[in-house]
Amino acid sequence: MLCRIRFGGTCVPRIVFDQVAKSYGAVEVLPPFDLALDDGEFTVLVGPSGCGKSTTLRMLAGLETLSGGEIYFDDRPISKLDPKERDLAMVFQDYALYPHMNIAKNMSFALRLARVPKPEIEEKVQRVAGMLNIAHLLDRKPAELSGGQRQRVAMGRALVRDAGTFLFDEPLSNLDAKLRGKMRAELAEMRDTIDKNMVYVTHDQVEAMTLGDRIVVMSDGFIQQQGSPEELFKSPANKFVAGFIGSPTMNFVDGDLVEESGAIWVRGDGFHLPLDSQMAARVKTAPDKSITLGVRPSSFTTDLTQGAPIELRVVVSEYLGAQSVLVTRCGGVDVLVETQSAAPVKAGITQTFGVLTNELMIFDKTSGLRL
Amino acid sequence: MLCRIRFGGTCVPRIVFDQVAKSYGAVEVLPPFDLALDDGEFTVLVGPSGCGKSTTLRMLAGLETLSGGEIYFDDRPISKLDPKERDLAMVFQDYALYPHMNIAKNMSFALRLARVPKPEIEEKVQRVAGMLNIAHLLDRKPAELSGGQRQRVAMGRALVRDAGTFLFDEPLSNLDAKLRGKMRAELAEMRDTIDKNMVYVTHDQVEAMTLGDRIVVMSDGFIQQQGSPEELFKSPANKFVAGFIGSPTMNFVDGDLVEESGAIWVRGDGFHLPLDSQMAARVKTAPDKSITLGVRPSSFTTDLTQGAPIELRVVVSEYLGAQSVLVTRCGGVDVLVETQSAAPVKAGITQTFGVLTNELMIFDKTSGLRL
Amino acid sequence: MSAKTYDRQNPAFYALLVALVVMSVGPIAMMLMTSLKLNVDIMSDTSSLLFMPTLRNYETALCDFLWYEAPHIEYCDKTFGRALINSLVIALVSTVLTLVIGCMAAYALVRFRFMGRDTVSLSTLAMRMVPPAVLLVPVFGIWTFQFQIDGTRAGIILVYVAMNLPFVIWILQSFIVQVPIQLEEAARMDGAGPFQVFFLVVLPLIKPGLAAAAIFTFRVAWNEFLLANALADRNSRTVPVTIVNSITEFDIDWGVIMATGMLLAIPPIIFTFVASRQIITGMTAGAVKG
Amino acid sequence: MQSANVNRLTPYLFLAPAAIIMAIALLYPIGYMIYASFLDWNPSQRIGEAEFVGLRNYINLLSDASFLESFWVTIKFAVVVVSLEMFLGVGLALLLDRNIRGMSLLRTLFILPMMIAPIVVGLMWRYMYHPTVGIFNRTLKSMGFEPIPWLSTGDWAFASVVIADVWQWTPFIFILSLAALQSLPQSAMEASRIDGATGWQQIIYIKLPLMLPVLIVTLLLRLIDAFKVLEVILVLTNGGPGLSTEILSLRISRTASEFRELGEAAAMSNYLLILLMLLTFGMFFYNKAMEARAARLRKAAEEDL
Amino acid sequence: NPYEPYAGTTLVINVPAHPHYNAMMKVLPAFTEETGIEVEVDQLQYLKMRERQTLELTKDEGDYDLISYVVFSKADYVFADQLENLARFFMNPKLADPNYEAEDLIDGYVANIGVAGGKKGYLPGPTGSLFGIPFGSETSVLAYRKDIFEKHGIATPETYDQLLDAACKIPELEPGMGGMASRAASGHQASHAFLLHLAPLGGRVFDDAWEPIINNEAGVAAANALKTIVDCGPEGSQTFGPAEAAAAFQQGQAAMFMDSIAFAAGFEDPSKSKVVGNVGYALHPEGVRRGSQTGGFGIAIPKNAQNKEAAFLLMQWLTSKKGDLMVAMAGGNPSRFSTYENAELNAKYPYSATFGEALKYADPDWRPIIPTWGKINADIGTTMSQVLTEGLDPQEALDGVAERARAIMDEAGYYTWQ
Ligand SMILES: Nc1ncnc2c1ncn2[C@@H]1O[C@H](COP(=O)(O)OP(=O)(O)OP(=O)(O)O)[C@@H](O)[C@H]1O
Ligand SMILES: Nc1ncnc2c1ncn2[C@@H]1O[C@H](COP(=O)(O)OP(=O)(O)OP(=O)(O)O)[C@@H](O)[C@H]1O
Ligand SMILES: [Mg+2]
Ligand SMILES: [Mg+2]
Repeated sequence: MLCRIRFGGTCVPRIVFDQVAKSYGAVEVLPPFDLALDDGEFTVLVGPSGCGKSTTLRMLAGLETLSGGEIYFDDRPISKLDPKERDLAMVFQDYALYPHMNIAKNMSFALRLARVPKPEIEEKVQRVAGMLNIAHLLDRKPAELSGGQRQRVAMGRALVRDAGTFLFDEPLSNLDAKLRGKMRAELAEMRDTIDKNMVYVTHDQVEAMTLGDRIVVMSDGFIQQQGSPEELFKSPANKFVAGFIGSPTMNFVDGDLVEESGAIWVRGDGFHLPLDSQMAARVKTAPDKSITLGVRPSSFTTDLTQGAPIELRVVVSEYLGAQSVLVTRCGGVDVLVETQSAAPVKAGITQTFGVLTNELMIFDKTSGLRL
Repeated sequence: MLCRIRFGGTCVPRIVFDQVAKSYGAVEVLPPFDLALDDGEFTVLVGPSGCGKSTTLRMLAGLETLSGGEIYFDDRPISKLDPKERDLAMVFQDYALYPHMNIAKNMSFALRLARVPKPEIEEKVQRVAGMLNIAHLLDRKPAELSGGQRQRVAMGRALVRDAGTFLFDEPLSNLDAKLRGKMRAELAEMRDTIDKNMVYVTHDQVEAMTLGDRIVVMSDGFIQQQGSPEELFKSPANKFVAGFIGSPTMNFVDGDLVEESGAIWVRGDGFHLPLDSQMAARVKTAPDKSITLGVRPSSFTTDLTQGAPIELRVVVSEYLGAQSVLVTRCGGVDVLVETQSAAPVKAGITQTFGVLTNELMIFDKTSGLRL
Repeated sequence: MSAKTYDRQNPAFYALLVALVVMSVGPIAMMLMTSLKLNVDIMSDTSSLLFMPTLRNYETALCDFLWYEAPHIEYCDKTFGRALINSLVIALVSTVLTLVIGCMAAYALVRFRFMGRDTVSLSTLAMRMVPPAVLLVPVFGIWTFQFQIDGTRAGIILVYVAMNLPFVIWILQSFIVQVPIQLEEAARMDGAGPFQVFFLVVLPLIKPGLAAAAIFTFRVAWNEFLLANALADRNSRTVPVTIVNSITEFDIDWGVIMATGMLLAIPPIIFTFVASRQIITGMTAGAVKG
Repeated sequence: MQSANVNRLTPYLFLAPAAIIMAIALLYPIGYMIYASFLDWNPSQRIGEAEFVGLRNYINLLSDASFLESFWVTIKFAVVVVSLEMFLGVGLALLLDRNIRGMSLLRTLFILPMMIAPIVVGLMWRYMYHPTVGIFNRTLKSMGFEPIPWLSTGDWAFASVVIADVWQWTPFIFILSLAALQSLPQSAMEASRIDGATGWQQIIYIKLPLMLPVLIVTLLLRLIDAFKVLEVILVLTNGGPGLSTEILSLRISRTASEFRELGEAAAMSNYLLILLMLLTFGMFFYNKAMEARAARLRKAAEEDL
Repeated sequence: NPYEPYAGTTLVINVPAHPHYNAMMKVLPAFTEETGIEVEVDQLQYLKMRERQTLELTKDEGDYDLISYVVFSKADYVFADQLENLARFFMNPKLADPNYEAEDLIDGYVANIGVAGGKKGYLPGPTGSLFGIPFGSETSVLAYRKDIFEKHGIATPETYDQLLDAACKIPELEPGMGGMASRAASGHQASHAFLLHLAPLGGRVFDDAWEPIINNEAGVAAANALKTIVDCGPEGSQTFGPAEAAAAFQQGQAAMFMDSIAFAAGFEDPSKSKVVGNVGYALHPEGVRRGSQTGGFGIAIPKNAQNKEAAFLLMQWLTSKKGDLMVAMAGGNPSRFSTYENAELNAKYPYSATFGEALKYADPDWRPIIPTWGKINADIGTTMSQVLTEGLDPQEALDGVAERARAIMDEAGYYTWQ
């Protein structure tokens, strides 16, 4: 096999999607798209439910035929190759465990097929099972496990393998926070220590942000933006990405750009905020003065010494432990505000918050593109 | 049917588990436990994967026989009743969609069985499908949906119903943040507007904290604590609950209580922190001076004017958008520290943080109970 | 769902397939050919491929339905048409009954734990082991003297249903086991009673098994001879009985027998064709996660 | 409380129609048949007129060389035929378990042999086995080989009967295996492809084990039916030459109709029944024992933890 | 008019699928026209017919008014008291036709098919009485290829020696052609073929005291004769049933065929036969005596019949001189001497005279018609098949048969009085 980079006998190819498309009969799920995943990179696919993440992964795995285009592993077209020739390990969104094998057998199946020596199999399974806290379940059949345990088995089945590319389809969705944290750390370690391709589908902000070298944001089959986590958070290409990345989600309020006393302000129903000079420079050329303003909930502060003041009526206060999220009203729209629980805010009152104006984002109202 | 409270024809019973237990053959999954869910209450079951949440729910639903004890609906034993006589709607963790029916049929199955008039069915299905963003999929079979779409159908199947008790088993685990937020809001509205029993299994902090009137924390089949979200966060009964609630998870470090210069201090490997007076009073009577200290990641601050100083070596810095989580070393243990991304901290350096000592928690080392 | 995609196969596969088809269908092709020959050609040892095809044998078999007078037919058995209708009624009714009843019993045996379950299950199987030859006389006696349904279609249907039930019960059991139990649970939560669960959820999902069982049941009911011969009277006689009874040992009329055999095979072939379309993949796809 | 009763009655409600029908139309005659095995009964008599002879029929049979011979032939026949059919039928199903054009036509083609009336099948094979005009010998001769005495020596006759039976009944296994195959969870199949299983490995490790419940039942049913094969052999060889193809069911049927000894025929079929029951019980309890063993092992493993 | 009271009655009769009864069917309309009695025919393959009758006759009210039965059913039906004694009807002046001429019926047939209760129970004698009338009776004749015999100058075999001689000479003279096509398939067919030779060669299955003597010299001779015939017969003869044997002859694969006269029609049918016109018919050759087989069918009135009188009228009509001739002209097998002598018939079927002659030697006792016969017959059949295919020694084989037959007879009580 053509292979530019090798690690311990496996090949870690550069994966390129070239005008790949997918339709189910008349339903076009993925219009033709390009995507390049560098070798050894940890790529995270995020996007709303039903946007085509699993389909992309399954096409990469060879489980779904392409309706158009071609996938290349190091410039070699692979769409005719069988999954097993692509040297992949995969965690299925719906687990796809072998119902007739116990957990140990499920996890070791690929190794046994590859004729890995018994003791080695044994050792790997034990290690991974230990890592996933399922070592005590190795003799059970999948039907005798809880949902989260099944998901861990699905994960384990991939992790015991030594493939060149790992595909994870929402592998942690049914795990509790603690375990998920642990798994995330393990994956991060894997990412950093062994050089493999990993493609990871998730809808979890934290996972995407912490694990991804590169994040691909998809929506309705289209790739909206790709880049490093920080890029996406700090400079989202459009309103969709801005709204999708970050939790709680960014607030969008319509407003107008007005020039007042030399500075540029955004004025809308119930607010009137100055833009900082950098931003002001950028929006100066905007053709349309009527824009959408994006404010992250974390851009608000109760410390009025910071930021521009804004008056909001607090409707609900959701207690989340260290933070609280306030649902407030600004003019006619709901605005989420994140505050430290240490400085509690009561629901029902109107209070003035500070807005960190350097964190504001301005979007074109029609195209949604960030200005 | 005996029924204390009625809403629109359905009965919303008070549910009492009395010494209910469950074993699968020789495997004891749930040792006998008691639990009372007040009528009209929104109860959230949380706990690590495999702790018995689904089993509890399934026993309540009548899908699993009890190995002991009895469940009462308004003092009426129901363990002999068929599921359909218990007037429940349920979202299954593994969806359990009818593969041979399209989505509309799946959602309307219960209503059709109940001989609800056609137009009413139509209307309900449309409404719920709209709410779940699956209105365009009504003609598809489950096999033609994405994972998250299936989960929404499972959810929809319960929501169209007008049952007295709703059981949700991790109903949002496969949805993206935005949708989950929306669904959470819908559920919160349901909770507040219509008076139904809701029992909700989740592993998601945010869901548990935002939705639950009462949260039941389980571990290994035992109920560790139950109470309002705030109670659990502020006064966890033991180390397990403290570690489980809150994200990122609480840090635990072993230390000793020492009395110095009139105050009580906790000293351990690499730290030396004073307790505030309230806490000091409580731990005074502790039989064992060797304890475990709990510090939430959010209890650290970079603002050294607040809290007691502590020196930590930053190992990894995880960027999460507005916040960053730092993995630091304190003596031999990892300690998570949450900071505002606005004040970035580089990995690899050693830095002094402040600890908000009023948020510290002290646990008995052997029993794990909070002092 | 317009253009179905098909997997590409390698040529060896097709070669093998052709060989297998020849093996499987070859004898039937022989039969067809024979049915188109005159007896004098059938038994001659000259080449079997060169002959004048003739429809004479079919005319003989179907003399009842001919709108013209075939010159070679001296005597016409007027009962073929009636027998055909009997066969169709008996085979269809007994297939449907057997499937429904058997399926219900299989479901009970799989999904419910109750006293004597294994016993019931095993004794069901035991009943299938008895050769019809020994049952013939008792069945005839009971049907005639006790139930007084000898000579009726109902009587034959009854015995076919009973005879096929063990088979259907056992085979469907193994298919029902594979239906994800979660679906039944979901239906119960949705307020379905046991019968609704069964008919609305389980039954549609075991279509492949049902189809296979149906094909076999139909086949038995269609071709059965021994009991039909004993129980049927002239009016309720089925086609196989009619055929067998037209075979004399003086002169096996190969052509006519093969022609009748071909005709006899048509209904079950149609049935198979229809039923085997129900044997489709992925009945339970997308149902549960796990 | 009424509902609880309904609950407990449900399985019986489901079973009732089948139970009633089988009881009156199968069990009852079988009861007669078992009773008949203690009688000296000829079919011209009504059962009440027959003479009670106790175990005589059973004892006589034990010393009846022909019966013992055909018992042996039966077992040989059943084992050979069923193994061949299982092998071919399952193989064929695996071969055809793919997504190709004209599948349902192909399937129907392969099921065809089962659909031809047995008597016609028998005649057709007899014609094909015909020493001079049969297609086999004719082909052999035209290719310059010695003709084969298909039906006229014991061993060949046995082989011929086996071939005809395999031809006719492989579709039975085929169709049930196919149905089983198509009911398998597709996701497990996908997983195995990712895990690197070749086609064969997929068959051996995934498909066959998952089909096993159906296969076992199919095997059992086919085995039972193989013990009951009658028409084709009757037409082909009538048990000959000698007793080389006289399987028990043929002998039973001849005893009942030709020898007119219903009692003895019943006793014979009871022997057959006993044999089959032993087989079934054997399989059943072996299964149970394996399950129990697995459970025990698991328990032991759990206790170790 | 004797038929008057029964006009309008519908009779249901059960007959075998057999050329004779096909012929009968053609004349039934004449009966209906003459008498006003309708007839419905239920035709079954003859073994199935026997099975069906066995069951049918146990009913209280049977479906059939008149049945045709195979010879060897006689013992069973009579023993089970299921047939009407015909004396009842012949005594009734309103029913019995004074011109019936019973003495014209071929006596061998009447003895073989119709009478029971006399000597040995299944043959006539001072205690015997009539239960059925032969209708569709057959005997064995030798059919041979005139052309082949002429070509090689072989004389028509008169004796068994000549027969066997000819049988083995022909394959040498005519390569690819067998001597004689014979039944030989395991079971009933092999037994039938063996018994075909047993009687002329002087053998019997039992002596008068029911002791098996099948294994005496005559028996061995018969077995050897059969073996010779099969060995010299056409290829694959070991498995022939009557149909294949006849087909072999029809196709010119054998030069001789010795079996029932019922096959003759087929040899003369060009749609089936390639030897039309070349077949000669001769008497069953003589061994130590002449003894052709008797067989075929009789008709009788079941005890549980619904219309016995009308059934008798039909029976009488069919077996009357007129009826017999009509059926014969339609292709049936006559049961009356006068019919065989009928010029018209001989003109249509030239072989009729030979057949009539053969009938004179018909041996009613060529096999016992007793209830245990089925089992013994099957045993003979399997054993003979072993002789033919597996090289079992005839003497040894027949000794075994005799021993087992004795046991069967013993169990059935035949030696109770010894
Ligand atoms: N059939 C069974 N036999 C033995 N143990 C079982 C069986 N089913 C479930 N268990 C065990 O019971 C425990 C509780 O399972 P349950 O499904 O209730 O967990 P859960 O709390 O819902 O977990 P998750 O969050 O992973 O869904 C698990 O440890 C599981 O392994
Ligand atoms: N067989 C099919 N026929 C038609 N449409 C399909 C089929 N399978 C999937 N789809 C559609 O394709 C789209 C993409 O599905 P995919 O499974 O890739 O989504 P996803 O991004 O993985 O979503 P999720 O987060 O919910 O798992 C969905 O809208 C789905 O409805
Ligand atoms: Mg997906
Ligand atoms: Mg669960």
